[in-house]
Amino acid sequence: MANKLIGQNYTTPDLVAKVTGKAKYAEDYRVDGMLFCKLLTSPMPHARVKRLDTSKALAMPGVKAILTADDMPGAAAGATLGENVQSTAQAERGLTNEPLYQGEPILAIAATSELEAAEAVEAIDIEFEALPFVVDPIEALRPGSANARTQGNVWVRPPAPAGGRGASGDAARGRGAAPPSPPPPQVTVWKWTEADFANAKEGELPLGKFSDEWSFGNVDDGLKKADLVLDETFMTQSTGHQPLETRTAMAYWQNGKCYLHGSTQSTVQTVASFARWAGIQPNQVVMISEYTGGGFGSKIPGSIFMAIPALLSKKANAPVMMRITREEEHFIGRARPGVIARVKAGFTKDGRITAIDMYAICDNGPYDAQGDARTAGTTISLAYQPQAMRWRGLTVLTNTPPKVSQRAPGGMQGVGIMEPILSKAARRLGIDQVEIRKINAPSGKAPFGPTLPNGKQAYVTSAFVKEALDKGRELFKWDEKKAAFSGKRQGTKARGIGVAVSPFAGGSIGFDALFIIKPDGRIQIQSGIGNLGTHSLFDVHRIVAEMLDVPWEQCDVVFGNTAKNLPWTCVSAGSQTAHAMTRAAHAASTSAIKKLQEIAAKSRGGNPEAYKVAGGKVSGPGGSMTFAQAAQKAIELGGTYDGHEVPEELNNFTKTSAKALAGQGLMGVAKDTYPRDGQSQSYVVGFAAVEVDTETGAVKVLDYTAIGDVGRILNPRGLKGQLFGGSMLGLGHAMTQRWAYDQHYGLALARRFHHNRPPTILDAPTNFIGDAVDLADPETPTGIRGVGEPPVGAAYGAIMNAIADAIGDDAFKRSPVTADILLTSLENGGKRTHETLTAHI
Amino acid sequence: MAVIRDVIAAFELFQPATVDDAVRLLDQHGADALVLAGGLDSMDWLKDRLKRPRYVVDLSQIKELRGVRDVVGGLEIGAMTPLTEVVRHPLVKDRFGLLMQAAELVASPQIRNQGTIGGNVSQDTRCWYYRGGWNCYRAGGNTCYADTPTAINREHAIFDADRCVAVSPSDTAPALVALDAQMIIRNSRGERVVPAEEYFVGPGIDITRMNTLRPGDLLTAIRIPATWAGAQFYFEKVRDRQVWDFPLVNIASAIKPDGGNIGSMRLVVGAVSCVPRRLKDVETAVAGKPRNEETAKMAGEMAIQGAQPLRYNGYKLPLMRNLVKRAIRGSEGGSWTS
Amino acid sequence: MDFLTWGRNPWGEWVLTHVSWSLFWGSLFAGILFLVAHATYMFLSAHRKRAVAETEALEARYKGLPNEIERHTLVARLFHWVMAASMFVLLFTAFLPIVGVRFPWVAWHWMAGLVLTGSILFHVIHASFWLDFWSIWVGPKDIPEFRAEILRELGHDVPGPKPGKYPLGNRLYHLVIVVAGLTVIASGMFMMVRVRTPLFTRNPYVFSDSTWGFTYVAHGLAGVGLVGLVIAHVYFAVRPDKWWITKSMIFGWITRRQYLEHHEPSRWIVAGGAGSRPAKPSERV
Amino acid sequence: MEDNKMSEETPQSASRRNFIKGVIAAGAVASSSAYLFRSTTLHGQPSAAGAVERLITLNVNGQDRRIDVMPQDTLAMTLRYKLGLTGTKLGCDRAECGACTVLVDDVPRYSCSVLAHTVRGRKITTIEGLADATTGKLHPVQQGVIDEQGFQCAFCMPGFVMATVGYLKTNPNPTRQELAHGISGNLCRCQDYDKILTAMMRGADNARKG
Repeated sequence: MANKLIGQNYTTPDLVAKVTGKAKYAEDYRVDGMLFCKLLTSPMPHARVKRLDTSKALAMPGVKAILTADDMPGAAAGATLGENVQSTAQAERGLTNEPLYQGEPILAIAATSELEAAEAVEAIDIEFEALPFVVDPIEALRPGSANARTQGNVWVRPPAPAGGRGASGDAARGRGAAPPSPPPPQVTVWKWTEADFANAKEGELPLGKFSDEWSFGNVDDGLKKADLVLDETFMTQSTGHQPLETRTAMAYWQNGKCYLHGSTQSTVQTVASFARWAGIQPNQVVMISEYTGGGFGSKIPGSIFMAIPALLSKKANAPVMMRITREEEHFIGRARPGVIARVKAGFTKDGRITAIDMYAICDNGPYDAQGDARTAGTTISLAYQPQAMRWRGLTVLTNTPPKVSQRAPGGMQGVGIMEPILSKAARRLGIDQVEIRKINAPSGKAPFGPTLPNGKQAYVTSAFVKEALDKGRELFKWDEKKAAFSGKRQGTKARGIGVAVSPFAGGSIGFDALFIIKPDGRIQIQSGIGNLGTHSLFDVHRIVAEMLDVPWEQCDVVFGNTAKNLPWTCVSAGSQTAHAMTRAAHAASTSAIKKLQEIAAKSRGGNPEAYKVAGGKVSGPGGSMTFAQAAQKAIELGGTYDGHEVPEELNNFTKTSAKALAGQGLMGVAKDTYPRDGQSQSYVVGFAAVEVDTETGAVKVLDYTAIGDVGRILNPRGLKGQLFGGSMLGLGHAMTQRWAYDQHYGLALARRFHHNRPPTILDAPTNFIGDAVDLADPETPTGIRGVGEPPVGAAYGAIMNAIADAIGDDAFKRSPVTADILLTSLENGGKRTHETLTAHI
Repeated sequence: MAVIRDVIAAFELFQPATVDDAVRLLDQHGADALVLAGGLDSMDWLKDRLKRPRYVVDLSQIKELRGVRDVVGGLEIGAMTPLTEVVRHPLVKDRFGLLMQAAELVASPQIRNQGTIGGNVSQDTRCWYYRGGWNCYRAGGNTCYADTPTAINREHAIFDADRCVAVSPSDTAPALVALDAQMIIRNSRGERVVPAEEYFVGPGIDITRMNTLRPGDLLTAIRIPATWAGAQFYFEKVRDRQVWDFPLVNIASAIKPDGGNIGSMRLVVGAVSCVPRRLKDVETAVAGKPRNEETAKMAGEMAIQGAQPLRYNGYKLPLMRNLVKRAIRGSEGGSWTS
Repeated sequence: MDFLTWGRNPWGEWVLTHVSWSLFWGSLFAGILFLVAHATYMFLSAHRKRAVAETEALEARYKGLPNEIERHTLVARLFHWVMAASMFVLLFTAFLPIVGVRFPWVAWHWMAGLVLTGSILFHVIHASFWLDFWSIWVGPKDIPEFRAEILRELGHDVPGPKPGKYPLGNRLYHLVIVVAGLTVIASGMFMMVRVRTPLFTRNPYVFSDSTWGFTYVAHGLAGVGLVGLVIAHVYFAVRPDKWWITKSMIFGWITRRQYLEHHEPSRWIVAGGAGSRPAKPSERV
Repeated sequence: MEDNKMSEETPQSASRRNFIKGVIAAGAVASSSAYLFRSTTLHGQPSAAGAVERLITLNVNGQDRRIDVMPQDTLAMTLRYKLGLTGTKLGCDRAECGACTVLVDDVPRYSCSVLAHTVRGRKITTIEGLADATTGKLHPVQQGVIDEQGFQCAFCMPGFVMATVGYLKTNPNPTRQELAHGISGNLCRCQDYDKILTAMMRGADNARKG
């Protein structure tokens, strides 16, 4: 593949619409007769609707329809909601009569104005019966404590089948490699004993019984032979995704089809999940989402609440706009589960990790089981390549907003839990921080995760972490800064530096691509990728222009509306897209080139292989043909050339689209069937320099450098943007973002941005460097992997390490590391005084 | 009870053009009327539907309430003067740099463009129980939810809590108290002048209000006397985020030197109690002392005597102590030169 | 008029918060109304006293009595005034803020409450072991006297003895005060865990929201009741025809003549008098 | 561009006509665009001195627009639902995120927290009013975004651009740090602040070059 487009900067074709305000997000659509809907949400963390009388509200002026839980389709076990979401019988249904968290929607009212809808909601006669609740995962394990659901307090999964990673986020690792679905997990009552709690020292995670376990190697031996063993407990916080666009949706029905204007990360993949949530057939769904104001994992296949305007619209026989407020978004907008972990890690005196024994609790929220605690373990096993590792975990239900994958789900938490331990070990052993990471870095086909039934571990496609560490060390001026800053003070300011290694899944396989070379010579590329801001919607299709050797300006990308005949596409999540869809684009381009060659050979004579596609033409011994001519010829030839016949292995979704588009030109369509040895993982190493004000506890990030090992660079500005944005999310977790719950009532106190504190532009590092090693992944034809997730953990770990470097290893055992935590530790001789095991404070 | 947000209940809006008209309207409608200055605090209450006034009196059209005027070496600042105008005004910068610094650290640029100095000093507390609509003392109920064994009260008071543990969130308030400002208040009975220090009231006095404004009252201007013009000022605000955040603790001080020593001093700390806390004892104790580390240490320790921390706000003691030290020093205490 | 104030708890459930403060005005008004009505009545109607001749006859008969008859011991008087002072502090700190006089009242209120509680405790013990405990209580046996007193108040000449140490009205008042006082003290003691004191860790969660609601209502009802009761008490204390009692609460004694004029010596036996038993060194308040 | 075309194909076009109808028939209730209208509170006559009328004139992007606005309607909702200017976004509706930033007399304000009535007679500029109305030439700051491929999901972009345009009026030649402070009232959740600042600096540069 040439390098005219790949690795070059360009302007995405949607940018003018965005910068002029013409780009339409879900709330920007208007339809004649549009009603507005407001939600009645639960005032309690766990309750049952005891009495509900809607008659007064229904009689109010302007009120058109009321939707209650009875109108929602039931949740079925084992149903797959899009690629990433597996349903259980205990899954949420959008509206409920037994709310499991404060803010969970109970009913919705559509009226001609929002004010009327609001007043009708207030006029609803409803009474709740308060049920026992728990908002703290450790509290939920105490003997005699309340359970978040009437059925129990812990998700218990059957043992993970071959291939290991049962976590929902792990599906991102590739369809080809995905294990068969395990039987659905069950909610049961699971408590630790008083003795378990008594045996743990203050601030230590008690080691009661755990339901989940995996391992490789001999952990006990590893710890025994270690020269240094550290035993640390750390709490990572739960945080809302808080995309700037809330999950507003508008729906109407036309000719038996539901037109849904929603906010989703993935266009094509949302059809099935939405259909499932709304209880309709996928072919009844037209999903329109041209622009999405961020998702970060919270809108992977849209949102279950999209079913509300859809069903209300049907009931009211009018379009319904459901504007979601920021406060509602706090509750229904999904969150990253906090993970509380205890890690015992053994080190040789040379810094090699002999063994890791990890115990992890996932603060799961009330609904579907999240794999973050488990992924935290596998991430650690990959990033630091311990010689042996055992992971034990519990997925604990709490009456807090539902959790779901958030940018680097589990990966970020794993890095944050392990990095401070590694830093402490390096300081104890007198080894340079970069060195100890290189000593333990993954390389080549690095193994990770549990021992599989075949006696081996899974392994990655490639890893160039040492190269990334070297590059970062140089660009960050690590050695220079180490001499100047590390642990040094001037006046009241202490400085420190830190480095962290963060891997995460970097791509899936097996999807389809579809484009048409039109008789006017333009290339119309059909895309099912969501436009959520990653630019991958356009980036990946530049492969087509690159391979067909046409100017990018000659391509038109069709996206954002599933009525427009789109191919089967991966979810726009988990850093999959750049990898998966460049492979598919590569396959489709290859098929188009072959067709061009064949058409040229047919038209001009000679052997197809003798024809070359270049400069917008296909040329060979018999002369050349323009793409326009070839497209015209393809239509004449029909069959595979214009899409009337398509490869059998294509997904049905793609087949339907191809059928609709057949006859319009030369069709490039293919499924990615390229082989792949190993699982695609991307890596980012982060380097941070911070300054801690020892009199206030305030922290400033001075410099930050992120270096990716993310395959070939696809779009340099996009790469840098992903590195910076992901790093800022990590910075937010390290320094500012939090939840707060009143434990007595189980109610959220932090509901606003200034409570939850997503970082601002002035919290950003003063100097930022973002770059990548630009080494191709050997297991994908394009050499490209995803980049979205791993920067998060890198910054999270590196910034916390830098703070510890400035003021000591034992100053904090939870994040965010805020001024109060640091100041009280400094007052206490560098030892933490804060609570470690209480969540949401 | 349904929690509906961001749909403002209907009200009748008045936009008087003069203070007299405004006062008349307020007199007429009393407690049924809500006064809208910059509106940033009020909008929250309206959008949360926790306040549903019948009448809203918007002051934005009253020109006489806006502007900075020179008053014999001091300044009179119209209550409706936006913070940005205060920050940029050359006389504020020349004479009362303390107020400029404080105003510049308020929230965000857009808020400073809209929020007024009168609104900033008079804003309600940000206790998240109270603002979340919990029926606490301040809201007319009979308990404080922030002062319980399990409450999350990291941002709450360490001094003078009287049932309610909310704190004053304003950045300009401590500066104005330090500058010995006077609040000019109008109502239908006439005008009264209240020293800034007495403008703010604690929960013991009135648990439902943060200041002496009663229904019908209108804060029209803030007068800063020449007394502390050009003094040596120190202002610092410690917050979790560098934009749009209320102070964990802030400090405002003014020192008139006497040779190398502190001649006289005004020292006020915000966000540690329901009112800006003026440290008179410390002011007296440091008078005549040199501005050195020893004085700073003494002042810092003295400042936090009698503080009563809650479960999660113990850090405010060392924080306040250290900020007092810095105010005495006049600096953060050295920074990296490299 | 609503007698109770309701509020939402954080879960949105209705809970009692306290009594309506309009009840305070009601109690105040009732107290004043009673005062005016009684004063008017007393002014208009002739007040019934023991006839002079009769009194003088008694005086001749009880010559052995000292000139100053101890009515309230020092301890009893101290108790009374401490209790009165704390009660006034309690009422003023409770209700002045409601009428708009604003000051930091809470610390004064709970400290006065503790003083009141302490004094009442002392009083209960003192009265139980050192005084004639039953002399202050009313019972079914007092019904005829009650009837007679009412009739006398209405101007009828009803035969029957004068009261002992405590007239029936006094005893009834005591009973009501006991009920109101104990309610206000018991509820107030619980409520102290809701304010910050050096004594307990503040913890409003020892009771449920609705239990607290009842506690507040009880405290409020008893409190506003005390307003009227205290007004009535003060009124009687300052009435010229009752000064002799008020004085006795200050100095401890009444004159022999007052004793004989207002009391039935057989029902309040004083040492040196006609009684069959010697009086104890101290007597009931 | 491709996406513009697609946006306009969607069925919202009917509503544009509709709200204009609503504006003309100001006071008439119950049209679909009568968002927040209430028949009961319609009052033609001011009831007291200083009481506002509902029919007001707003000067938006250089045009006087006569519209029916309820006293409690915010400028953001008015722009979005009465004037069809949906480029102004609502991210929090609480003056915390800046997505709704517009210029009022050239000063950046959170339009979600401004009552429409309070800006009568003021000059309001939204993202739609930046480009040259006749030539369609982008504003220099908009061009800066194009030049640097600024922003990711871009939901925050209109607010950032308006905040920058407003800030540059007071300081046309800012340092990177100054501009960061100037636009610090805007939140980006993709948090691509570095590239945003680069794009905005490029915009400042473009503006200076004219």
